Amino acid sequence: MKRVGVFVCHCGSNIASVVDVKRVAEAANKMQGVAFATDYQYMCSEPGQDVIIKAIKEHRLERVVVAACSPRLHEPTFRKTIEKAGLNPYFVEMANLREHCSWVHSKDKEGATLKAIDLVRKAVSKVNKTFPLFPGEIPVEKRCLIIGGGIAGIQAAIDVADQGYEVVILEREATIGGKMAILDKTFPTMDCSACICTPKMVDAAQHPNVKLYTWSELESVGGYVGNFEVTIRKKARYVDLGKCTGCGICETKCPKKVPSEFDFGLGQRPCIYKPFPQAVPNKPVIDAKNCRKLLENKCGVCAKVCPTNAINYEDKDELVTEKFGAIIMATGYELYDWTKDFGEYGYGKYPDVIMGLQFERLVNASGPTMGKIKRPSDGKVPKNIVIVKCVGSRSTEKGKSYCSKFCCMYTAKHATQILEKIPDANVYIFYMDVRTPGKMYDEFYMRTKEGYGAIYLKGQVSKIYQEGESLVVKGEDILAGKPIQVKADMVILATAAASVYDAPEVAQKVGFSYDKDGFFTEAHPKLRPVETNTAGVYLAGCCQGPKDIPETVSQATAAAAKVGSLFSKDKMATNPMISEVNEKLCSGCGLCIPVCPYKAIELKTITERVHGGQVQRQVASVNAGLCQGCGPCTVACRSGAINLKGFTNQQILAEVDTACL
Amino acid sequence: MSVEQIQQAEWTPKIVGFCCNWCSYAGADLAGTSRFQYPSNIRIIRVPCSGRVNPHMVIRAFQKGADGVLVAGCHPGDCHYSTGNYYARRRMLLFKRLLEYVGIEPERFQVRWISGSEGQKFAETAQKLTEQIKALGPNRKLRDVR
Amino acid sequence: MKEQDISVQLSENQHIKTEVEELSGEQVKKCYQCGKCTAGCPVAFAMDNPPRKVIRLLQIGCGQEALKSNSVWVCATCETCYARCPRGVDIPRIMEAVRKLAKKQGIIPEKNVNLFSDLFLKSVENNGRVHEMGLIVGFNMMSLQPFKDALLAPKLFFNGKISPIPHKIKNPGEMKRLFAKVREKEKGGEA
Amino acid sequence: MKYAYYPGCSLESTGMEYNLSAKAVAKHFGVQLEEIDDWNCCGASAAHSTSHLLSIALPARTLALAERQGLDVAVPCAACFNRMKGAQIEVRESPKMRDTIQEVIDMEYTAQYEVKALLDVLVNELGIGRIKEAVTRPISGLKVAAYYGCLLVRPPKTMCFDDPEDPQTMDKLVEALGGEAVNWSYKVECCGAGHSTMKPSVGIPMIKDIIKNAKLNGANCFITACPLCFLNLDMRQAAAGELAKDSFQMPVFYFTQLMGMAIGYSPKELGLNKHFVDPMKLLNDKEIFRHPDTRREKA
Repeated sequence: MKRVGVFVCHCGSNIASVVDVKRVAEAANKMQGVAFATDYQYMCSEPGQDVIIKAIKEHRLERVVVAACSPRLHEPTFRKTIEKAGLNPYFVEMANLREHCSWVHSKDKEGATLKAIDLVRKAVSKVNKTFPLFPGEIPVEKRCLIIGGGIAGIQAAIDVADQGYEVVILEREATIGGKMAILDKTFPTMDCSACICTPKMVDAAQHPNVKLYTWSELESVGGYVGNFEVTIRKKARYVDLGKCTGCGICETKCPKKVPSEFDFGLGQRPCIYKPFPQAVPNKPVIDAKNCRKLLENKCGVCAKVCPTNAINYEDKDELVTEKFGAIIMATGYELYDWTKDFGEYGYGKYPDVIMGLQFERLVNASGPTMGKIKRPSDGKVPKNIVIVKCVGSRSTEKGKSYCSKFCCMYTAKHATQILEKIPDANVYIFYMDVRTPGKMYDEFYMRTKEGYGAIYLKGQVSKIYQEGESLVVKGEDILAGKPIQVKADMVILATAAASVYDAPEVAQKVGFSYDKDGFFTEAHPKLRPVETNTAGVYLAGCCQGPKDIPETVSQATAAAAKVGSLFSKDKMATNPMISEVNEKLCSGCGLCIPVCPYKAIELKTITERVHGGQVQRQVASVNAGLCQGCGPCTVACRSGAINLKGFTNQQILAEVDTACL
Repeated sequence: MSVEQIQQAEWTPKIVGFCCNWCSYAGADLAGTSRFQYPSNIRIIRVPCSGRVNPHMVIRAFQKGADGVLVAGCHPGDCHYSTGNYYARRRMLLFKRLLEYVGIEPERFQVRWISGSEGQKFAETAQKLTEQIKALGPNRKLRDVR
Repeated sequence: MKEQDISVQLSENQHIKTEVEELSGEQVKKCYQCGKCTAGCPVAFAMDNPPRKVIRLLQIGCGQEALKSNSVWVCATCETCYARCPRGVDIPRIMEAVRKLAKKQGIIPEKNVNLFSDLFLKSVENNGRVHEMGLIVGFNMMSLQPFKDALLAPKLFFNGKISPIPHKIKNPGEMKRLFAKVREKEKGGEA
Repeated sequence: MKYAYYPGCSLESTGMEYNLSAKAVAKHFGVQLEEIDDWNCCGASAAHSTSHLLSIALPARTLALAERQGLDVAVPCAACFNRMKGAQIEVRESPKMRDTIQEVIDMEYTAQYEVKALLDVLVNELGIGRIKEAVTRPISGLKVAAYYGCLLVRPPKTMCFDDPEDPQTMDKLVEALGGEAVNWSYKVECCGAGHSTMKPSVGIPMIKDIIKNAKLNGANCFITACPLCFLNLDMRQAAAGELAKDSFQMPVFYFTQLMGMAIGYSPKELGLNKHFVDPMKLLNDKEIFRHPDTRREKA
């Protein structure tokens, strides 16, 4: 039996108003092995911690139980406390008297007090079986991988690179820039999106610490924080970036045109192309699905006209593997595909029913109409324009249940853009609610209504159909309480912002969790919003949930700061609560190996002396750098040879025994 | 106290809950922060992952006098360690059949998936479990009578 | 209009909401008042309170007003609202439930609609099948518009489309028993 | 292929040409329709606006009779189909409802057999390919507005038939028969059902809007799978036309009539003489019956 000290916290009145803390401390004093027990108002405060340190010294305590809040909150605090007093930091155990007792049994004071005593007894029994643990050290590879080259990825890259660390941006498209490069203007300041985004793209590309892998995909991720091993597929580009000068002759000479993805089908592009004129890198790629040379071995014009012989039709995908210490996820979002669910809006069969990002291209000076708002069907300038909000957002039946956050603002922006460019136009905005929290946001919305005269109609649209040249939009004006309809020349749908179609797959490759909508899950919604539950993997931008540009950029900078603090040390401490193998008991059956999700267990050969002779046999061995301490291997082991430090069989069984007393 | 004495006093069931640190333990914490009330019979043992729970530990609980055992982990597909709860699911399913075979009522041993955001679900689970086991009365099977 | 104290309304008319919810198996609080139902409703033009508002009235304890509205009688149960509702609220079932309650209280703003469905069911109860001619003639007589559709009748008749003799099932008594049992069960609160 | 056949009340009277043509077409393709012995009315909307239990009990009695025949049920009328499918699903999903219903109808009913729309049987089960092969008199020149109405496709959760907003079954059929299916916007709008009788001030404008939209989109006739829709579009077309100040003259066909026409049946065999809006003018204009009747030789 070790000499255990028990410290019962009042947590102000959070615990003490329900649990009789004095009685708990008295009961603890009588428990086997307990050398000292007391209570105090705020154990986590500095004087509270001093109470613990003083008691450890005075009463020669060897183990400590703090009966306070959830260990998920203050375990690290009290580990540091007892370390100051000279004990191994893992010699503390917490009894959760607040979240699991006083707060949930507030009407049953006697029951709560009895339970509190039981919880303390349980913690005492566990801490008695604790062995000293020592964190290991692993070197940190000070290179950061950023997955996704939109504004989040670009900002994070610049911020990490400015701290002096090497950065690689992995982007699946032929250029970085992401969605922001598509936009025309940004709310509420209405500055030109390209004017603020393209210089950043160039900054990132020219930064001595930044390397771009565009037209590349994530293949696989191995390793762990500080030591990720990432394989990247560099897709065949058919253009030698070293030789290409980006002169653009090939683009003008390519004879085949196809709908441009960048313009969402509203414009055309050749089969050797840069997505847009300011692309970074400013060099083209060949679209292998459409190129006649690659499909039918005909044409070959681009190779003939290229002045630097940069075209290589034999180009193949290439796999590269590199080491990184940290990964920032910045994979962004995509607009929800309304055409598969919204039959009432025509499933996309009416050409003049478009979505928000398509309108961005229509109104963009570098877009297919040179910034003139013309409707796609016949190129006429629309006079009556309807904007429908919440298409696929806030719906439990089809689309997404969440609010997409930025649509209220960009629809207001679209309204002002239309009313500026077509002064005699009427803009009707059907909305369910207008949500505009943000600096100068509501003022912008008011200006859209009062200054520009956009007509806001509260009500969801039930049907859109073509009648002759116009589209009939049927809605209700809820405020007037009657069904209404609008004959429109063009309709813009504010479709939901959704996670990228393969976001879950990417999350699984990297090894962290995502929510039901495919957005990446942060470690804590309030206090750790840019970290994931996987150490060394951080989040930036819309991959974590819909957000506008300022929020995205802030999160990117925050993620970069996190990477900086990780890289500021040469070595990092590892979690000591990992599996260990008792080689004497291990039979080398290997059943634990497939159970381990981190491939941390291997068989190794050991030499033993048996009856004077030397015998070689195989036993399991845990790689301390890879093991994350989850524990399923301990259950798979038939001989009980693997144990999980910090959660040993003996500790848990001791807890079970005392819990059942 | 002997079994008879327990019966004489107002009997309340003893329930041991194994909760994974990342989901169900956090869910129980959330039940606390949200002040969802439930009966005080349950004693939670924190484990890193539901895959860490050895059937041996469950049997030990019944031996030592538990009337019910709950194993709670992340929803399948959401394991913090990617696959641990799949192992838990398979093991516990088989194990539950074994327990039923030896005569433990199925309500006494339950496996639930409760995420860190499901405080309400945790409270409801604890509530329901207590009610079900109260209805069954004290467990006598598997008890260590030494 | 005199303002209504919603707190009083809510407690006084709670039973209407509860009854509607029990009859329809649907919860009115699920509705977030987006108006998509009204927007797509083909008969909203003829309603005093469009579908969204009927639900709103129930939500804020003005169920009595909902019971009086003609909407629930005009509703054609075309299911357009339910098919498009972003919250999956089965609005036609709610409209039906309100209509049943109204009828129970003797509030029948659309006499003809009520008459037609009563005559329809009477015809089914008596014959097991609907006798269209009997139904239409009966309806036009009792709704005091005997010459309505008079111009259409000869053509229907000579085409053999309507006949003065009803089609019946083999044992019409069986249908009467079925109706009686339904009434009995509904009284017992089983349905 | 063999089905229990539920004509429903309308097909015995106002919708008799649907019955005629359906039986003719089914026979031609070797689909056996065995009429359910002693079937009763499905209760239509009158029943479910009065009593939920009654609205299930009425169709359940007929379905229980069909179950004795051991066959899936084919229902021509869209309204009946809707009621029967709804009843079948509720009984199938709720054991409690099953017990109650069995007690009320005093028969065993387990809801194990499927309920299908005749349209589904004659187009999807049969297959467009087989229909195409059988066409001897293509209906070229007919620009058809396929009108589905409400109850065939809604509520989608129960009916699970075709797309609820832009169904295609009849459009595909029209194309297979050699006609042109026009793209129009009112294919699933409501015709007002009984309102044309109960409350013409509501019903007639609804009918008017439907016919107007079809005409605007270039249609010269309708095709439907519901006797009530048919009655409204056909018998009430004159009244709707008065309201729209347009004589419309848009013949309405049951899909089985168009099928019958295309595979060689005579107008009389399909009951084309029983319509209010005479279809023969359009059909003669487009010379549909100019092609020799090759059906008998083929058979």
